[in-house]
Parts: sequence; structure tokens; C-alpha cells
Amino acid sequence: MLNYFKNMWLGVYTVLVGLRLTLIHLFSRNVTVQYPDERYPIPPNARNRLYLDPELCDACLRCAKACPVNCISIESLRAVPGLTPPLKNGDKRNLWVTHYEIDFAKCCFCGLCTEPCPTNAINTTTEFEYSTTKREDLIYTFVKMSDEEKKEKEEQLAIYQAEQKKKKAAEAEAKAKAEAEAKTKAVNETKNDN
Amino acid sequence: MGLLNRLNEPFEGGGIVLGTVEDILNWGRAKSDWYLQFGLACCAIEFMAVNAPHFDFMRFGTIPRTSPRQADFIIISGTVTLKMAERIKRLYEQMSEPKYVISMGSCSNCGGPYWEHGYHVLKGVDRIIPVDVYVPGCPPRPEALEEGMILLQKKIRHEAIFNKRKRIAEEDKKLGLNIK
Amino acid sequence: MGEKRKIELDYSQLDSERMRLNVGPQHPSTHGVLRLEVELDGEIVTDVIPHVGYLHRCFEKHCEKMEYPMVTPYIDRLDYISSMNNEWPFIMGVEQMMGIKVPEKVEYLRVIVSELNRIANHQIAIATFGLDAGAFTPLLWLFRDREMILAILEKLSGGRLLYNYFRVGGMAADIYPTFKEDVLAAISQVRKTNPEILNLLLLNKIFIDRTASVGILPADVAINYGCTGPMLRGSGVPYDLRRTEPYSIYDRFDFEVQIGKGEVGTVGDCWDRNIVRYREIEQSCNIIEQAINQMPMEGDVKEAFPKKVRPPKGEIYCKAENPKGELGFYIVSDGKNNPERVKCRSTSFVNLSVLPEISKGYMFADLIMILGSIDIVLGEVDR
Amino acid sequence: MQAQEIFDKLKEKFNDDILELKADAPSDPIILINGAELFNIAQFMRDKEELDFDYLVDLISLDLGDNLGAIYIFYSMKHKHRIALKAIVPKDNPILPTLENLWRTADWLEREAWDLMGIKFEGHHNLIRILNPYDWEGHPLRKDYVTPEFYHGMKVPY
Amino acid sequence: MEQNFVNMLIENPWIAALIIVVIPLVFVVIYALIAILGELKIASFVQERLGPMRTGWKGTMQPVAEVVKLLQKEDITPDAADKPLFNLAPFLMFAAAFAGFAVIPFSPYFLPAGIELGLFYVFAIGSLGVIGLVMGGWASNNKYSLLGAMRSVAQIVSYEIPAAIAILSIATLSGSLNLNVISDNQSGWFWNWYIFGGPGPWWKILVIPFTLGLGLIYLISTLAETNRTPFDIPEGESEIVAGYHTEYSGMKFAMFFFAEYANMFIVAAILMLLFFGGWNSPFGDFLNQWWMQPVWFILKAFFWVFLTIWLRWTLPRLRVDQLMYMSWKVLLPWGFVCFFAVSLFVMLK
Repeated sequence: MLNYFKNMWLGVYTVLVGLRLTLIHLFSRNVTVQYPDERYPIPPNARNRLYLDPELCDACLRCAKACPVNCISIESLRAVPGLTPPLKNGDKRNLWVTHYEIDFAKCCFCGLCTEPCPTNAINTTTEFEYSTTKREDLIYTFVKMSDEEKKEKEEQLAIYQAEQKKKKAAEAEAKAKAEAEAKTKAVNETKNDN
Repeated sequence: MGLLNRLNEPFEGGGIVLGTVEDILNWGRAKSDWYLQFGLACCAIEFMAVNAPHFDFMRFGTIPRTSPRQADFIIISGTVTLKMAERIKRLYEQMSEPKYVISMGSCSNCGGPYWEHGYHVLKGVDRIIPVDVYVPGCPPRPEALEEGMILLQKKIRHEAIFNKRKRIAEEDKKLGLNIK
Repeated sequence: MGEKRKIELDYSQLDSERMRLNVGPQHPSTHGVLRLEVELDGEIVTDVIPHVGYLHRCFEKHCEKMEYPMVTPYIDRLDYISSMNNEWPFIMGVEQMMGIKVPEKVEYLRVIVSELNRIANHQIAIATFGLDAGAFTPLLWLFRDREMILAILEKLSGGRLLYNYFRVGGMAADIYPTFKEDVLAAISQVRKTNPEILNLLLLNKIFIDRTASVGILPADVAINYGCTGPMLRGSGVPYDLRRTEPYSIYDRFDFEVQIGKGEVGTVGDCWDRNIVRYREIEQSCNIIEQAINQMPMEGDVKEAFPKKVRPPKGEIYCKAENPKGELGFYIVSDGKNNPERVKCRSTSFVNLSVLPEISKGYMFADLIMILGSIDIVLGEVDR
Repeated sequence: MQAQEIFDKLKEKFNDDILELKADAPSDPIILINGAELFNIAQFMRDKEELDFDYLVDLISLDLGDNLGAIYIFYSMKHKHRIALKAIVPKDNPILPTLENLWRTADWLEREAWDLMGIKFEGHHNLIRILNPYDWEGHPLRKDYVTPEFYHGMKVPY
Repeated sequence: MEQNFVNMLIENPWIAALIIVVIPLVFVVIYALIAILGELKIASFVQERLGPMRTGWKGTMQPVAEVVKLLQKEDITPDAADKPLFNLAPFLMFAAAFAGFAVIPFSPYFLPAGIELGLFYVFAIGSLGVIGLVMGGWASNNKYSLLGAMRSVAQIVSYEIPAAIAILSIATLSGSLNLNVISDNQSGWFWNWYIFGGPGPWWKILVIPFTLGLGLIYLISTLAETNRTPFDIPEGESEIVAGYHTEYSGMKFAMFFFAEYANMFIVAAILMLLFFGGWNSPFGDFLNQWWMQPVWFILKAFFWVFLTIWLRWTLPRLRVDQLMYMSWKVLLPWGFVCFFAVSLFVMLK
């Protein structure tokens, strides 16, 4: 019987305590950030959409290898030494990036791709507002060389490679010649010895 | 669609009255969106955080409903597995027209991190139900989901109920359905 | 009054049909995509069959395909509420295999971020438990506080929910200048809200009535079912890996292992499990406070990074105290870049298996409360 | 109690069925046993006073190429010691006795091992799939598993 | 007194009757809209957020948008449902709730039907709503709906008994079943309200604890009868999805919604008429003009709405058996105690 009254009293009392608390909060300041008009602060290192600086990318494929989900696809073309402008930071450009694509529908925003990049070409940004109505819009192409450009580069490369080949061939020929000469010389010498 | 079925007859050059009626109806649908209280995976936690005081999803007129019959749109918040896919399809079919779908996060966009080796993951919820808005992120920030919501509201506002009208086409061109 | 008659009712003769109710996968209080097949006799639960696997994301298959550093993002997605705590045992296991000793600062930083995440996890656990009981307001108050913790963790790691912060041999990024002040501010806010939650929810008579002496889990049953974390501690067993087998630097801190005492009902009921979580928030605050004061602010967190993460051949079981219980990873390495096999001892999976045992004979509304008190995360159950 | 002592205790009781103790750091100590005797060994470990392994931590299934392996990790709440048992079964006939009646947690763990790796547990009351759908084919964690092309009309690969 | 001002203005009785019917209907809709908005906003403020902000000025048009939206929604009738009952249920429920308005005196000059047995009538007709509810729950052919309907019926039926006892006590105290007369009895200052023992000699102080208790009992019963927290078990979202209206969509769902709000107003009105002086100003003749009386009445009803919302965002939900415990073991015995005390007081007065 005592329990019955105690329960009743506790019920009423705790309800009143709760009501008091909610009443206090009813008149306290609210903390809402009204999003499109106001912005909740985002730290600069927040991992949202990736950004690639095409002028810094050397197509070393390290980001693509580090990516756990394989959402980065890179196509590259060998650059012709001498004819190629260097990267933005002054490094030598070994490869031309002909196609650099990140599928943000697949990306898991882990930031692993930014760590091995030797030139800091790929970066996470704080940009997160890019909802779309079509999924294809989430595939971002950062570098896309036009066919003409590609062709030109290929031709240059072909010429260069042909030159290199010729050079190599010439070298090899010269080497072979020298060797042959040396051989004949040696033979002659042995002959002479005899 | 109740009232809409009767009004959906062809009205050539619907005129001002119909235009206004259409605007009001679209306004109602856009501003009062009840969503299905339904979470799948990691994104569901951010989805809960959107309802939290800092972001307050209710500002957009969105109210959670637990029954799909009363919901206007469903947020696919997380990985859809093959085991779950049939249920999601059924949930979508249980919802009453007009209904919309927001695909939240990489997983429901196209399988996300699980697209390559996930033998039990459906690679994109758009393989089973039509998706209106894709929100990228893994998981998307709460603001990103709110942005997706604004995009959906814009889409609804520009829907043509009675007939395709020139004005809408023009406005679409002008606005480009982009929010910035 | 006539003669007192004894009425005997033979219930088996009553023609009553049991109802099979399908709760979930879409249900507001299954905490995700759990499906429960419930057999009801009126309102009384006679049988529960959990069907899991609606979020089976092939974690273990992915581990075999990934190099070691790439596994961490997937581990984040296991128990997505407490990612920091999840990453720790895996990273610790790899470090043990490779024989790496991490710097002092990293250890302290790991403790701080893990305890912060533990607070965030317990806040969600209490909040959703309140929501199951029908109290919506505590949920939002707790989410408001959690936002402060998430802000700190985001500033540190760059991620809001899934951090990918732990690395083999260190951390992904160093602390930022105002780290200490932010952490202390967050703790004081948590300590300010905690009594409010206690008064509004946990000590409310209606809430006590709903949870006390409901879903009683005796200690021996809990151990037999392999329950760990607040589930086991709620039953009165002081099993906390931070104390029983101290890993990292947990032996340096002064904190109490909280156990359920049955203050309002029986030991091991839903209320006990919840009050253990509530008190662990306070203990975590204490640990963070000690850690942040002892932590060396100078030093490089990337000091001990190995050149290539490639553990030698061997197998190891490495565990840590997750907010939900003992989380372990069994890593089998055959000396390659990829692990040969990673098996996750997922806490929620084991804890959930006790549900049919403890929910029979209670009412349907109690079943929801019991499920809420287990604090499962379906990402970890289904992996 | 140390791993060596536990090994000796077990060896004393089941001499031939306890094969060897592998304890080369950094790996955890593992006792290799004969799979057929698993149930008796486990029961002995649970009920013997000095051992008192009342908590089955985990069951790990392995694909070892031609064989399948199962690792059981035990812990004692009273004595605070930990040990792992490893049993190896052939891939074409992977059968182990169930421990469901000793530790109830083994129920779901064994179902999981059956689902993902295909180890059969003899005597389990309800050995059905747990994570994959009930009508799934194959055991995904085996190394030779091939992802199906379609499931219920839904395309599986990307 | 029982003359409507509408009747005075318009001579044709048919048109007058029509107008008298339409006024409460319009009122219910407006009232529901305001209550919905209040619910959303107060909930948000308690939780330190803002609530609807982007529909009209500070979100004030939100309920209107909801109605416009509900009008357009597809009206699904499940294939397995019992169609006639399924379609009838929301209308029956709304009709039952709306019929109660026939006897509610908004002021002494606006009283749709001034029948002598007003209190009895409103109580009887209010119970009809349960039939609509169980009809909807059963006809949906959904287990959650059925569970919700069953719980709801059990709850409403049990809580009608304490409510009836509270009403009976006030009827004893006032000596009338006519709502207008009861209200009229409490005119003057607020200490003449029946919650403070009604008009009487100074030693009515002795009866005040009992009338306060009766007020509390009736308040709790109204919460249960309108399925508000902590008694929202029939719709308990975390357990049985949406209860009896799980399968309803579009306008039929809106019907349930409006019926619920109409019902809420009815019970609030009765609480105000019986205990809080009805349409009387609390301060004697101050602001007690004929045009001010409906305002007082509605304001008082809205206070009840505020109270329920306040309770809703504070308290968790009870379990079914605890609900029954509360009704049969707490409210009912105490109701009887209060009833006897009040009867004794009436006898001695």
C-alpha cells in the first residue's frame, strides 16, 4: 500500500520535473543554423569533393593505386622530353594526362588518394553542394584532352620515338661496327702475330 | 492521383486560372513533404543528424511518417543489399502517388565503396526504383542532404501537372534547375 | 457473498490463435534493417526469430582484396557510430605484427579521440532508446551535444562520421592549435546536459516503469551468450578490456568500471544497461580530462610510419573495448600487401543473438525496449 | 594460466588428439587439435575447474587452399586467460561437431561460418544461412567463389 | 439564452440551420491547422530548433501546404482490405467527432442545439468514434492496424469510466446536464469555477482538493481518449508503426487527422465547460462582453492544446498494462473518493 502511494507521488513528481525542464528549454535560445542562408562552419581540412590541379598532375597513378574503391581512372601519354613544358611547381613532366576522371558516385571520401601524391595535385575541398538529378553528372572529368591535341602529342611522340629508335639503331650500328672493327682488328692482330 | 486524374485532361493553353491552380498545387507538394522514417546504413546516422537542432530538417516542411502510405518521398540512406532490394521496391510501391526518391550517399547512388567486390550489394538503387535526386558524399554532410532537398523542391515546383506549358520551359531555361 | 469458488481456467482449451508479426526491415525502431519475426499471443511475445543480413556488405571479402591501409575506410563503415574505436584494434593488430611502437603523443591522441567517440556513441544509444520509449526531446538534445564532439573530430580528421584517422604507426593528421580548449568545452557541455537527460528521461517514473525489471539478463547467461560491453556490465560483471587486459595506455588513467546494480529493478534489466551507458559517459569525460592534461603537445604523429605496411607471416587476434563491447579482429597475414583473411568479432552480432532468450514472455512493447537496450548497429551485425 | 600449461593439461587428457602448440610471436598461441574430438575437448575446457573457459570469444573460419580451418578463441572470466584452438577439415567434406550446447553464442557464429565458408556443424539445430539470403548459392569467403551474374533478376556486378 | 444570434439575424430557419452547421465545420478546420502548426513549432522550440521556416512567413503556412498536398495524394485502398468498411471508417470517425459540436456552447448566444441532456449527448456520441477506429483498424487487413485498433479500443473504453465519474460529479455539483447551464453557473470570478468547488459558501474550501482531483482525473482521461502522449499507444510509432491508420493515405488519412483534432477540441471544450468556467471571463465582468465570451472559450481550449503538446514532448510512452493499471487502479478509486466527497458537499450545502 505504501508502495502504491510512493509510485503515485513519484509519477507526479518526475512528470513535473520533466515539464519544468522542457519549459525552460522552450524559452531558451535555439541553435539552428538556417542552411542555405547561414553556414555551419566547415574546417578547411574537411574531406568533401576532390579537386585535381591538372597543371600539377604527372599521371604517376599513385592516387589511383591508393584508392580503395578504384574510382579514379587515368589515361596518360608519354611526354617528349625537351618539348614538354614543366609542371606548375617546376618539376619535369614525364607523362601527359590525357584523361583524368573521378566518379564521385563511387568515391568514399576517405582521403587516401591525397596522401601519396608527390606534387599535391589532388586535394580534398570543402565543396559539398553538388547534388544532381542525373547520376552521370557525378562523374567529374578534370582533364580531357581533345582528339586533335592527343593526336598531335601522339605524333610528336611517334616522331620522337622514331628519332630515338633511329638514334638507338644508329648507336647500335655504331657499336656493332666498332665491335666488328675491334674484332677484325683483334683477328688481324692475331693473324699478324701468327 | 485522386483529384489529379480528373484534371489531367489535355488543356490546350490552360490559361491563367489553370496556371495559378497548378502553382498552388505544386507549392503544396513542394512545401509539405513527408518522408518515410527509414534508415539503412551509415547515411542514416547523418540523416538523423539532419533532424538534430543544428540542421533542423523540419525547416523545409519535412515531417517523418512511419507508414509508407502517408509518405511523399523516401530517402534511400545507405547501402542497398540484394536481400533488402526487394523490400525497398515494395516500400516504394506502397507509397502513394505523387512520390519521389532521394538517393543519399555513394552506396545508394551506385554501390559506392562496395561496387567492385560487393557480391551482395545492389550497385545503385536506380536499378530498381526511379531516383529523382542524387546526393553525393559518403556519407553526405547534413547540409548536402538539405541541398538535395532544396533541389527536389525546385524540381517539384517546376512540374507540369496539366500540360507542358511554355512558361515552365522558359523558366527552366532561365533557372537551369540550379541552386547557387 | 456466496461460497468462495475456485475458478480454474485451462488456457489451452481457449481457442486463441497466435499472431505472427513481421517487424522490419523497415520499422521505426529496429535501428536499421533488422527483421524480427515475432510470435504474439495477444500482446505477449512467445517467440522471436531475428533475421539479420539485410546490410551484409561483404566486409571480409573486401579485406582480402585490399591492401592494409585501404582496409581502414571499410572498418569505419562497420560500426558507423563509433568509427574511431573500430579502427583501433585493427591498426593495433597490424602494429603488433610489425613490431611498431607508436610515440607517446599518438597513444594519448588515440585515447582522447576514442573516448570522445565513445561519448558520442553512448549519446546516440541513450537517445534512440528514449525514442523507442516515445520520448523524442532527449534525442535532439543529445544530438545537439554530439555535434560539438563531431566538430572536434572533423577538425582533426576531416570526416564527420567516418574518420579514417588511424594509420599504422600513427595518425593521419596532427592536432590543431585550439584542440585542448575545444575538447574541454565539449566535455563541460556534455557534463551540463547529462543531469538534464537524467531528470527528463532516465529517472522519469514512466521510463522506469517501462524499463525496470524488463529483459533481465542474468550474468551467467550473458557470459554464455558472449555478450560484452554495457550488456555484460549491466548484468553486474565488471568485464572491461580497458581494465581487465589494459591495452595502449589505459593503465595510466583513473576511472571506474561501471556495473549495473539493480537500483530500480533487478540487476541486468534494460534500465541497468542504460544507466551503465550514462555513467560511462561521465567516466569517459574523466579519462579525457586526464589524458588531455598529460598529453605531450609537441611531437610528430607520423614519426613511426612504416615505409610499406607489410606484416610478416602470422596470425593475431587483437581486441579493444568498443562502446558496444569487445571488438576484435583476427588478422591472418601471409607476408603480402593484402591480408589473407580478416575476421571481425563483431560485438553487436554476438549481443543481438541473446535477444530471443531475454524477450520471451514480455509484452510486445517491452520487446522494442529490450532491442533498444542492446544498442545494436546493423552495419556491424551484418558486416 | 599460460598457453603452455593449458596445452599440457589438454595433452594429459586427450594425448593424441592435441596435435601441437604454435606460439611463435607475434602470433597468438594456438593449439592445433583433431577436429573430430572438438566437442569433448571444449567440454573439458569449459567444465574443468582450473581451465574454466566460460566465454567463447569468436569462431574464425579460414580457407587454407585444400582444407578449411576453424579457430575457436576462448576466454575465462575467472582466471583471465585466453587460448585459441584450431581444427582443420578437408574442403570436400568439412564437418565439425557443434559447440552450440556448450556456449549458446556458438549458434550464430556457426551459422555464420556455414554461410560464408561452408563448414558444416554436425548437430546444430538450425544450420541455415544467416547473412546471405536463404536461397543464396555458394560460400562467398572461399577463395574459389565466383560472384553470380544475377540474383532474382537483379544484376549483381557493376 | 438558447436563442442563437444566427437565428436572430436570419429569419429562414433552414438557412440559419445550415449556417449554424457550417460555422463549427470551418472552425474545426482552422482550429486543426493552428493546432498542427502549434504542435510543430512548440516541439521545435522545446528541442532548441526552429521548425518549419520556409513556407510563408516563418513557416506559418505549413499546415495549409499540408492540406493542399493531402488533397492531391493518391487514395490507396489495399487489395486485401474490406473495402466498404475501409472507406466508411474515416467518415464515421469524423462524423462522430463533429456531431459533438451540436451541443457545445461557444457563448450563450451561439449554441447549435441547446438540449437539456447536452453533457450526456456529447459523451454518448463521442464514444461512437471508437467504432470508426476499430472499423478502420480491422478493415485494413494489416496486423499493425489491428493491434493499434485493439489497443485503442481497450484504452478509450477503460478511460471513459473515470471520465464519466468526473463528469457525474460535476453534474451533481451543478445539478444540470445542460452544458450552457453548467457554464452559466460558474459566472463571476475564477473562484466560482467548478475546479475550485463552484459557487458556494466559504467552507467550500473543504471540497476544493476533491474538485481539483476530479479535474486532474478528467484531464488524464482526455489525454487517453484523444491518444496523446503518454497514452499514444494506439499510434505508438516505435512499436506499431502508425497504428490504426497505417494503411490510410491521402484524403482519408486527412479525415482521420481532422477527426482527431475535432475530438481534441470537444474534450478540451468539455473540460473547460465543466471545470474552467466555459465561456466566462475569469475576472468577473471584466472583458465579459458577448463578443469576448467565445474568445475566452477558444483561448481556454487552446491552453489545453498547449498543455498536451507540452506533455507530449516531455514524457515517454506508457505500456498497455500500465495504462490499464492507471485507469482501473489509480483513477477509478480516486474518482470514486472524489465523487463521494462532492456528493456529501452537495448534500450538506
